[in-house]
Amino acid sequence: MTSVAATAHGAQAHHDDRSFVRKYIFSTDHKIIGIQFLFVSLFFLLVGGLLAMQMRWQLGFPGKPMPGGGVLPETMAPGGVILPEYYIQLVTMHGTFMVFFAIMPLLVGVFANFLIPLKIGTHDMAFPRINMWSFWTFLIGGVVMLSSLFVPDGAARAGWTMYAPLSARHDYSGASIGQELWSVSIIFVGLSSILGSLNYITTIINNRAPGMTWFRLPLSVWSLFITAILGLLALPVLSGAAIMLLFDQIIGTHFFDPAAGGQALLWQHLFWFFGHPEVYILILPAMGMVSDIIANGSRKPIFGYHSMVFAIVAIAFLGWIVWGHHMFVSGMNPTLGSSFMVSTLVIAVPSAVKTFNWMGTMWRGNLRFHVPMLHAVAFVAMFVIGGLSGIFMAATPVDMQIHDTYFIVAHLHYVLFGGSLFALFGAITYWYPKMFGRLMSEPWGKVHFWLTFIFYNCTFFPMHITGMAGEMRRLYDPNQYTFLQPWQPMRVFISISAFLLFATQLIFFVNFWWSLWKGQKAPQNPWEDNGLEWSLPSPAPHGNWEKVPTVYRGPYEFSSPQVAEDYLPQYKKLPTDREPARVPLAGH
Amino acid sequence: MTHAAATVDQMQPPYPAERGLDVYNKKLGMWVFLASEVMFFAALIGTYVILRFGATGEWARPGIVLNIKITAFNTFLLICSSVSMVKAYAAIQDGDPKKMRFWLLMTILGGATFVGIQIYEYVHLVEHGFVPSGVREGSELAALVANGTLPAATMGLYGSTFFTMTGFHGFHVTCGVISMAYLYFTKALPGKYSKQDYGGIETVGLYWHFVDLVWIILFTIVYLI
Amino acid sequence: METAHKRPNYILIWVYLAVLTAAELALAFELPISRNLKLVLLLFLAVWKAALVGLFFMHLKFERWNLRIMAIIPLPLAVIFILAGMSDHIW
Amino acid sequence: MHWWLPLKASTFTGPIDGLFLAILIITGIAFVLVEVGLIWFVVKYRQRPGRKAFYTHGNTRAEVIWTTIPAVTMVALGLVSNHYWVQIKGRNSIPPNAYPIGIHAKQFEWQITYPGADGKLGTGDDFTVRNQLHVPVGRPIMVQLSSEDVIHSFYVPQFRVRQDVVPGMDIKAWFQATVPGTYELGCSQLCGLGHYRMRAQVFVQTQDDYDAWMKQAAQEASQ
Repeated sequence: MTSVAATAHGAQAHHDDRSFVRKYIFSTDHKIIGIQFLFVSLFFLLVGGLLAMQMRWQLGFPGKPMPGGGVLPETMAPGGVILPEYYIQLVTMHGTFMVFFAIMPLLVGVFANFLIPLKIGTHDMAFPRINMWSFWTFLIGGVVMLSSLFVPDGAARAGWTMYAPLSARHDYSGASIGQELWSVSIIFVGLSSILGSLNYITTIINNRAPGMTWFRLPLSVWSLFITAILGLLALPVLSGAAIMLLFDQIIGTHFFDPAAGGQALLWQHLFWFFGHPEVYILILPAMGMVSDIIANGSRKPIFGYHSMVFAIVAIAFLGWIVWGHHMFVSGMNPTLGSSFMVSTLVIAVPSAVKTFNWMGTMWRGNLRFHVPMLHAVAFVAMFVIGGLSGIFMAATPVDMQIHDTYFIVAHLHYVLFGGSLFALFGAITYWYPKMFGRLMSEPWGKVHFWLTFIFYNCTFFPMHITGMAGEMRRLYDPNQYTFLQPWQPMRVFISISAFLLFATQLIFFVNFWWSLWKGQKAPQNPWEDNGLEWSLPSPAPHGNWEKVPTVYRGPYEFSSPQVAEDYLPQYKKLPTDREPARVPLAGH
Repeated sequence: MTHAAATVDQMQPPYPAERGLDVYNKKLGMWVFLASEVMFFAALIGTYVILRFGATGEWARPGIVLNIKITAFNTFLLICSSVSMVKAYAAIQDGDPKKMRFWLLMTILGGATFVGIQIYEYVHLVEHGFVPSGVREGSELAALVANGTLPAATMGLYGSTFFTMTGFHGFHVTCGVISMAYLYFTKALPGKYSKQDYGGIETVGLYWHFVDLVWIILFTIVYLI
Repeated sequence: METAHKRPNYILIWVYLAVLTAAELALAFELPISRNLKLVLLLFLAVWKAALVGLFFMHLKFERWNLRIMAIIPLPLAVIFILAGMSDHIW
Repeated sequence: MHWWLPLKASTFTGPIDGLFLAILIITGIAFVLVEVGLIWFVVKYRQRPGRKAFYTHGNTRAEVIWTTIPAVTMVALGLVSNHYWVQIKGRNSIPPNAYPIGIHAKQFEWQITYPGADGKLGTGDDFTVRNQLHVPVGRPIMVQLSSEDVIHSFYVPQFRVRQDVVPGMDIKAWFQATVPGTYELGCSQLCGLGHYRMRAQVFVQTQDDYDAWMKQAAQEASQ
């Protein structure tokens, strides 16, 4: 312990003598790794958005040259007019970037890394070097995926779900290197997530501060813990599947090629066995962070803390037995469809419990509408739409009509954009001071919020309607179908809203960058919150605490009658509080 | 906590919050990692089971394509190396680093021999015409397919699943051998393990036994069934 | 670092594993029994061997229950996956 | 432009549209409840100086209520849905007297095989037509779906019928058209760069018209 102790208090007291490279590039500090994830995945978010804008151009104005499209090569968009083969690359890469390189790393890579040690009260992750590798493998995966956009015959083009055998055989898809790079990249993503998850799990189990019992953990930590378990067990399945897909592509195996005895549905089983837990990986951390923000904004303890925890656990458990609902019309055994339908409908229950508990938290509160709170309330409002529209497709007969239509696109964007991304905007604004020592601009944050809220709904809500009318997904030009031609004005409306939505996000990016240098200096506890991270100066120093704080109570003691002010930090010792028992760790 | 002092950046709380899992970080981390490894092999083995179960034709009977004798020996070898690993662990628990080094070295040798034999097996199989895409045209095995000893319809799947599963197992064995050799030279030889601090041996041992465990399953379902 | 439990006889486990492997080989290639019975018996032997390795070599038998749970959690998931994938073919 | 689900042109439209409406009502109630509640709370409990929030950690009874109601509703919904699912897609759902039509999907067209005069597939008088699906009205049709290359999906929005066409699998689906007219059959599973133009015309005809068309088409096909 001696050598450790020597550096542990180096944080605040004396200056940090690590070199620039060790400090900011090959850093093992969980906060720096979190911030590295933040910058990289915000970049990929922008890439994913740009791809979506091109898709929307084609859907809104088919056959017209795209402004600025002239820079694209002849094989993609001659004269700026998008070709069908480029369009399906856009579809594929938009989904891939957003799911694997934007939302997932933003939620897990950024906030699991940044928040877990700060919120449970420890100096760093259990395995800091493995944590560093988790970032670098992710970056390799991202660079590989990005490079696939620039190979001669283009990026992968079988949808982000990579349904075989379209993805498995190059003569079917028409792309070769792009498809292979996709598989390679996904293997790296899987590795990165596994390394990250095992770190988060070990850290949360073993390294909590004194007094930080399981049921004093903030819900954000609970949700990140459960998410880590999902990631730990789901990502290896994806990696295994991607490896087999890669083998089909390059060494001639036949796992997914029915022409040589393989099974096309096997890929779907593997993919969705990973993919449904993945859906919860993409929403649970958002739910957790929103719980923290709503309790703070309402100045009230979270309503039904224990049932919130059990709801997270229930969602995670049920998340493993619902994957077949992506395959109701795939030719899967229909009896299996029945059981998947029931488990899928049941998973709505814990989601409903969470929603009502958030409302219960706001009920009789004293609501402060700072920017994170606005996003959190919007999260609840939008997540409800995404959750409820999920019930339509859970009912198997209705799914017959809306499967693979824009109804699904609307649903998943209501959950991933309306849910996860709103939560992320809120969370970034909320913990920005602890990351960078400055506050983001409040007025611009509000402008960004309201414009996003409006244009987001204008973009995605109409998709429910065209989806009901039967507009299929991933169509290069829906006007091929007579029954879809009358909907063209709606597509134009959606496209224009989408452009405005994208433009609005630039406000966020500018605010983010501007505040890095010019933002108002943040006090130690700008939101008057209870978490352990707010006991540190902003930005949090290397090594966090010289001596980890002791925890005396749960994280949501707002408006407690015990104190005059309306918050009571976990680390604040009242005269009535007793020191937690010190339990020596056996076997050390 | 002594073994936690490996890197300067690795800082632990002075005492734990409550009894976590009552195991030190490395060991817990290894178990968590093994859980994800179970899922990885579940994907590969599950694929094999589902493909074989759903195959339209008969599957090749065991013992025709694959050399059972040499693999049975290899299985035995891996079991032996598991025992030698656990002997090394027991030795250091008793505070006998010399004995620990001996058993660790035996384990490394056993593992390396396993990999060597597997490479030999692969070379042989490919010479006979068994490749990941099935059976090579004009090879010895192609003749067996032609005369009906081997089913033509499922040989492609047989090759795909066989090479993927055993290949990834072999990759895991190789990783194990490398990490054990690394620990042998950087920790065991300089005498860094003691009765009080043997976390590295126990952790790498867990990994090694897991690899052995996977092979036990693979040997049965790939070679014998 | 101390182990509270009594140390198992590792050599005995090794003998068990070797004998069970021999039994598997004999079962697979020598015994004239139906294929389905063979399948069940071979799987049983494999699980037995795997359990021996897990319980004694990885000393799961002597760990706290919550570490055992961590080791067991992935197994039902794997079984669910395989059964669902197989059920496609008994349609 | 039809601002709802598409025209009802098969027997599946009744249960599917009914179920859709039922779910819309259930989710609509939940939606209004939550959104109105949120807005109300946002306005009523907005921060005012000198006020402290009500200090509570929850209410077990309220939580039991709002766990039980969704649970019961969801299970009931599951049972009702399953009842129709079994009729539409279940193992034994295809009526024994269904008229067989073979549909072979390939990048990027539908090859539709008609059973000819004897009403049976796999006999000598079968004939194949590209991208034109003719079906008699008021009679259960069984489509036998197969694929040449990748996964396609058989989708006629007005019939509310959708079934993926998976290579290596012989999948049977059925429907019964109720309204004569012309519809479109689309591929709804990404199948490659020509996915968007993989469409076929669907003609629902009276039995007489259908028989007449088949006679003529069979003749053309044999030439």
